[in-house]
Amino acid sequence: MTVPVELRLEIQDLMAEYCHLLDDGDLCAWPALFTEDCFYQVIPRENHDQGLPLATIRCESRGMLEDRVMAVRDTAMYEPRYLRHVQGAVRMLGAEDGVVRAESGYAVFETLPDEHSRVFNVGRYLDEIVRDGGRLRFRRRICVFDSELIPNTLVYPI
Amino acid sequence: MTVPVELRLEIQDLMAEYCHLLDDGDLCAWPALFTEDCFYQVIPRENHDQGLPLATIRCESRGMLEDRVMAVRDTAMYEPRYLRHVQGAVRMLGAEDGVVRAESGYAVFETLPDEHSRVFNVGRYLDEIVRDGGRLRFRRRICVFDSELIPNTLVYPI
Amino acid sequence: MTVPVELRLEIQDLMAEYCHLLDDGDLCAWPALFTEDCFYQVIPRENHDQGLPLATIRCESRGMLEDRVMAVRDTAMYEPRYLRHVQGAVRMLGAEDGVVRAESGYAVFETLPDEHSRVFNVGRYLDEIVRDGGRLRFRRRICVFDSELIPNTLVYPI
Amino acid sequence: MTGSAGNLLDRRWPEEGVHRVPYWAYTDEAVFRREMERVFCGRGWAYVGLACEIPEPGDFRQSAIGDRPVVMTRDLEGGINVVMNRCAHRGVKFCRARRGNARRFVCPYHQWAYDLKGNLKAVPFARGVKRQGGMPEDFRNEDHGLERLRVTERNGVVFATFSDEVEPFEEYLGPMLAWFDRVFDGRGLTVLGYSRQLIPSNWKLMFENIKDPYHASLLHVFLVTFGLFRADNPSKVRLDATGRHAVLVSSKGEQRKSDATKDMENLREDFKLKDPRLLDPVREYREGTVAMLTLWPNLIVQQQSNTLAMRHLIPRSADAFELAWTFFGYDTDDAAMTTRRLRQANLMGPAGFVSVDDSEVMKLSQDGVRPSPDAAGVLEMGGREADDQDHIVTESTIRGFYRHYRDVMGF
Amino acid sequence: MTGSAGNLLDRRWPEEGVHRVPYWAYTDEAVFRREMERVFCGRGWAYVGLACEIPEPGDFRQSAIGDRPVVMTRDLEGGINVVMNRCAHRGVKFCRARRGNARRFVCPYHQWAYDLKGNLKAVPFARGVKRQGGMPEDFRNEDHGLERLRVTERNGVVFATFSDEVEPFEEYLGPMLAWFDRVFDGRGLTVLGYSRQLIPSNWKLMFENIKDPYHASLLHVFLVTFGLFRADNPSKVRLDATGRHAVLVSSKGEQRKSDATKDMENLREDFKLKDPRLLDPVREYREGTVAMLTLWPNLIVQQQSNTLAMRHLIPRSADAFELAWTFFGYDTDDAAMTTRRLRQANLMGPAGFVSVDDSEVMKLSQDGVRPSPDAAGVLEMGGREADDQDHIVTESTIRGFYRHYRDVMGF
Amino acid sequence: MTGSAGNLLDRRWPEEGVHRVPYWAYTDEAVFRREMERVFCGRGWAYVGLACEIPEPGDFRQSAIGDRPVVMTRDLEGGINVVMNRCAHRGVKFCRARRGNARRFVCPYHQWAYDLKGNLKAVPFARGVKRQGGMPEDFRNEDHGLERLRVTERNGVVFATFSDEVEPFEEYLGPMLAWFDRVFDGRGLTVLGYSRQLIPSNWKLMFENIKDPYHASLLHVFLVTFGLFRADNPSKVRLDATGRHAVLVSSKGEQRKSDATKDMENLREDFKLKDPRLLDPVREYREGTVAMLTLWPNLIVQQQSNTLAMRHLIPRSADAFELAWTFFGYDTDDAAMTTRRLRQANLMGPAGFVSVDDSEVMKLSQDGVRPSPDAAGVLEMGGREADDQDHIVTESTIRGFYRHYRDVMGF
Ligand code: FES
Ligand code: FES
Ligand code: FES
Ligand SMILES: [Fe+3]
Ligand SMILES: [Fe+3]
Ligand SMILES: [Fe+3]
Repeated sequence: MTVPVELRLEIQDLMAEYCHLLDDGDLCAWPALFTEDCFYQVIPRENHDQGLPLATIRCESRGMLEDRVMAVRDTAMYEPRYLRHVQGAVRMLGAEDGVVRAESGYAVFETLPDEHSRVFNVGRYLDEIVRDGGRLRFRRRICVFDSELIPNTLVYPI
Repeated sequence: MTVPVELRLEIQDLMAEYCHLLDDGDLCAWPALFTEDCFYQVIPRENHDQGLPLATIRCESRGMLEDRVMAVRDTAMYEPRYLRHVQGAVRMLGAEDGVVRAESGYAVFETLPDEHSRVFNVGRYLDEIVRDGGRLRFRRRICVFDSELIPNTLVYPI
Repeated sequence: MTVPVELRLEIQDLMAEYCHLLDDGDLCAWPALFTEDCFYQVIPRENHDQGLPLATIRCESRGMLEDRVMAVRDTAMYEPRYLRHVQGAVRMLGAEDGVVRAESGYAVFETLPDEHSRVFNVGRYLDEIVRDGGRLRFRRRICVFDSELIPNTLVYPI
Repeated sequence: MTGSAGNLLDRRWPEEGVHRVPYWAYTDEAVFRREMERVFCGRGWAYVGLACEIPEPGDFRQSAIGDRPVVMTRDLEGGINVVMNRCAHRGVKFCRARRGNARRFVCPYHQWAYDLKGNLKAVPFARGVKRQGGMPEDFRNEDHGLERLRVTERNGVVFATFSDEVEPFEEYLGPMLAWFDRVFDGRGLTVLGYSRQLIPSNWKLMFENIKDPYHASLLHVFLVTFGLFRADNPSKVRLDATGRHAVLVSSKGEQRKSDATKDMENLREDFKLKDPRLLDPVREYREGTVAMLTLWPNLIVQQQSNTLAMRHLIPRSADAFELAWTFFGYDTDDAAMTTRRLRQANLMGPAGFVSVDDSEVMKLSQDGVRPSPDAAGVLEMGGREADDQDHIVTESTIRGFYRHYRDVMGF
Repeated sequence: MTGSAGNLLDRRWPEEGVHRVPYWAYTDEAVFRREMERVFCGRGWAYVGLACEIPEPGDFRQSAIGDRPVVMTRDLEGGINVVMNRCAHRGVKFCRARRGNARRFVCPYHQWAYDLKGNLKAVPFARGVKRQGGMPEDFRNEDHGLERLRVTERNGVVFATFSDEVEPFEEYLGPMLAWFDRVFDGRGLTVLGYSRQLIPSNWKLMFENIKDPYHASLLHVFLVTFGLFRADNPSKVRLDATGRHAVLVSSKGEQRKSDATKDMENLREDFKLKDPRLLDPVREYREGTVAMLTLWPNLIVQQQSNTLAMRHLIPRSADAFELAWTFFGYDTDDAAMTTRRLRQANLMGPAGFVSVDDSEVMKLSQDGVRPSPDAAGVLEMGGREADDQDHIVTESTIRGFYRHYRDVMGF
Repeated sequence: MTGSAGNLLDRRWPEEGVHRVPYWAYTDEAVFRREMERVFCGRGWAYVGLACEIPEPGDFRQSAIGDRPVVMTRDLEGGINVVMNRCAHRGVKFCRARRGNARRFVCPYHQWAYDLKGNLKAVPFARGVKRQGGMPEDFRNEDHGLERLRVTERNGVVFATFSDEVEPFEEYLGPMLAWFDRVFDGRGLTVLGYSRQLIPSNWKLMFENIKDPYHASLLHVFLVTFGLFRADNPSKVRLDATGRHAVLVSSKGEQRKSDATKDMENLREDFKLKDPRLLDPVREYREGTVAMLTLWPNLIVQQQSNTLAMRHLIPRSADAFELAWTFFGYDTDDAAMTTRRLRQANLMGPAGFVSVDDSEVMKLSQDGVRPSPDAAGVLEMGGREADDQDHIVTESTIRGFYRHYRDVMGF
């Protein structure tokens, strides 16, 4: 792999920031980790593997990410909850034409009021990362999740 | 971020050592990962977010860490158990005046005799790391945990 | 520790590849991550700690890994399932005579049809890694697992 | 009535009648077990799947009716069959793949082999080995097939029943048939994908929720804000004669305050989409921009703007049910329409801007009723009867549902 | 007695009486359900929270009595109210935030709005929309408020009851009132923080544990080693007339062996703290350095050196209960005292040097009794009566607890 | 019969008899509770462990009989004892370490101390402290020992019983004794290691599985492919007079197709091991290369080629049981034999090439029968009797098991 050390660390920083923004509930800052013309999708492994296009969350631009943030914050009704992302090792798949492709496994834990923390969603990220406006951003992030039987609702992005 | 590569890896080593000492049950070696005047705290997210000072574990010095180790080893009564830490990506928050600040998500799994492993405690570490006596140590480690409803007891440090 | 940065990243790549091959169900590619004369073992912590030799999986060569792959793919009967590995920080234990020794905690999540994802197996890898045929490979990987009460079956390698 | 569920039900419904629902109905496992027998596996046509999911001979797909696993198959003659996923020998849930194609089903345990209709075709070693062992002389394969259900298909949708007595499907639907045919008009269907969630509440709360037009303009700020559903939009509810089926139909209004929205506090006039492609509905049906059809015992047909979905209710216990979504379109859809459906799917499913509200409120309902089995819900909006109404300020269809439920359950 | 919990209890208490406790009392879910009705929601004042948690008008905080969720509110007149967290419409647990401030409660489902006292103030579309639908003419908001409990506050502590018959709180506490007032002396209280654990045992084992002074000098090596509690310290137990409440009082001794410690094998004379700031107690009350007050049905008031905590028992099932800790101090505390309390909190809670022992032993008790419902515990230390005693070598207060328990439960 | 399990069993066995097994027998918790009393803790010798696990005086090891935790100890005279892991005081599961060495057991709660035989030796503060408190005058330690079981050991294997009436072990085994002695021939045993799995099915399915030779040549492609077990190998099944015990014996054949394998579809002639060391069996016993001995109520002795294992069944609920494997060899084994056993262990346990199939099929069985309590399995292979047979095309031994089961359970 020809990804230089510094770039790898910068990618790691991007991913760490992603996890922490979501886990701190800092949803508003989250769309800025994507490019304007990004594609973000959370899709059950079943659909992904069979080539079925339906996704649980489908955003075709940073604007749609922002619309989702607004919907989650201002219109949706749900119990308060904590999420916690723990991401595994990143597998670099290549760097060409300024685009780094990578994949990584993740586990997200959910804690509802008065309940124990539980495994909420596990799967893998399929990423395309580019330099844009002076920093790395996701041009494409597909979350393919194993946890097809979703425990009630998937309120926040994965 | 201006944290050089070597330092980042050294920080990673410190964190890996932390996890492994606790998971191997090597409690006696654990206080040495902290400075003499350290502050270590395990606190429910609820208290932390509301500014309530009460912590589940509160140690104001390495001596208090050692007192806790002695109490756990020599005075406390509990069922044997295994713990397993899996830490997520580290987010570097800054390096100033010889202090590196970082945060990272974690998940701790507990295995009791005759039971399946379970999600025991998830949350994040808020760290201040310094070089002290030739190696990196935690000057401050705050574990803010999501898992406010603790499954029975929190015998070992997180 | 005297493990240079590039080698550490290469080790990380090996481990990431290991996780992803197993999680993608790409079992056939998995034995190639080991040397011909490798030793791979999945062993309950109880046996490991007491010095009892019995392992849940014991492979004394890459051939035995391949035999296990064939058995799992062609002869065994089991419900379809997804596995997901999330590996924690790697602790470098030393590099001598071309052998790097390392250990790392891991959590494996299992998803059965019509069920939620669950913590399946947590433990630690004890590794010996060598350069062999132009790439890094495991000469020895021992998975010592905490999760002694296995949830039904351990079909795939850990 | 078997002994298992029969003895424990000295439960009594509140005297007021169907405008009260006692909370034990949502939490008592004995009630649940009786529901599995009488509601899901009794006199009724239960949803199983779409015919387009098993287009080719040999295609099969797992499904469920109540808590019973079934397999829907396309036999070699092209017919659709539904059989219990339970080997006639010793009960193994033999079919493990969620879907696939096979000539026959072979149970893994002793390889009893069934054809796609469920007939037992082969029992290994039935005549013994080397003249030893084997099945008794009088053992006849014909007596040991899989349990087969009666099956009906209408315009691509497959239903099955354990009952010998239930009327033909068209009759069973009664006046709902036209609403069914509104979406299933004979065009080919295309599955866009699946979504599944486990909702920690009693399954009946899902029916109540969809039959309840009253909540939509109050709970769903997103819907209201974009005028997709409002109390002042032209709307109506219709029931069949028994009350078990119902439909709720409404037409999109505008995104502004009106006289009649004074009670809708959550209306957010200022809310604008940054990427309006998210919500760019095109009218598809003559009447209504939304129609939610609830069919006893286990199906909701959802048409909300351009999202079409089967919502299949699979109860797991008194406290939880699986909601299995099959999103679909028509084979006449162009690429733009398919993309539109996929985008609007952001409103539905476990992460949907609208349906998250419902799933969450169902959990809160279950949490609320659990410790109070002897209390009861009050369903008096729109009166105390269960009749058709030309507005949505009513709980009429819920009352209809419980009228039939009480009949069936003997409460 | 409702039908649900009434029919299954042909359980019989051992003939010996209260010095035996049958193990089915800890494991039978039917017993548990009856406890929810009779013990927690019957004749008794149940702990809800501290008044200082809701200082301002509109402040509210979720809590629970038995398995029932409640909300404690401060109304606009400054009064404290406790209402069930269950919408009067269709049962939704409407209050979702753990605490907050609101003018009124609006149920998310259909936005029925209640004031802070639980009165139903508004039903959206009650009069219909465009003259259609709405509630029946005879529907009166007054009949559909939240279920309200009777409330009492004493010196900053809030109790509530479902009962119309229970005596006033002061009378209810009887001789325990003085012990209550010892800690709650009228000074303002300050919450230092919360801690919560789910203990996998029956809730009664928690009461047994705290009422049991016998174990403290044997199980808790840390306590004994530092002389915080020892069998040879001056100590006593007191009960009220019914036996339901009790207090255990003791005074700190020294960290050395004595004649009377020969049975205390675990004493560790050599144990010294590396950082003695951890344990630097200051005497706060005239009598006793530790006093553990157990109040029927759901509260333990803990005063151990300078850690003060309410321990609120919230049963979840026969097999598990939540223990919700509220650590507090006085508004007269200086910074040094606050720090002292925070440091000493290392002894208490889910990671406490002392209370870990108790939580673990409760799990081991539950594991021990679960498979042996027909066996029974033996409580004969200090005799077979339930009387006041001037030492702690006794299980007297546990016997007192079960005397009352049997009365209430009808065993 | 205690009240707890007595009242709910109006279950009736199918009229056909033991060649039908009703599915409620696998799922009903009331049936399960009766099984714990009658099957596991009734008239029968239950497996506890191997004597070599506690070689020295003071050695102990936790185990279980049914759902009851027990401790197996070696007393100071060298005798083996089995006691309930439940303190006689208030029920604490006092022994926490899985194994260890101790002079006596001290319960953590109040330090009641027992010797290795379970006699109560010391009660702290029994005579009070400073002349206050303590146990009543008439309290006698002799009345408050641990519950002790009758114990028997044969050739290194330890069994225990709660029953006073059960016949001596040798008589209890009847004709199975010779098969038992075949493996346990008096040589010393060496534990190679443990393996534990929680199988999500009823425990009886495990016995059915091992008693069922019919499945082995069909389900286990690995076994068949390598000729370790085939329907056309010389084989037989034997039962004792009651039907509760049985043995299945067979001899290794070759890895090729034969006339009699036409029904064995899964045979893979082409399959070759890349590292043949994995499977290099050496014959150890005169008769049979595999013998699976099932002993009522909780033991399977597995001898498959050179893997020897005790499979200990520990039921957890109607829906799940723990399978605890103890792999062992003989103290006469050389290093090559030990390595051989360790390699062949790849076939067994939770990841075994053979036993994975069984564990998975048991889960599928439980999933299949759960929603159909009123259906029944059909066990007619090899006839409808429960007799010895000289082939393995039979379910005779399963029928034998259920004949005894019905007797014991009163069905
Ligand atoms: S259980 Fe299906 S073939 Fe035997
Ligand atoms: S359930 Fe609360 S308003 Fe309808
Ligand atoms: S419970 Fe064992 S000594 Fe008290
Ligand atoms: Fe809705
Ligand atoms: Fe205590
Ligand atoms: Fe088998």
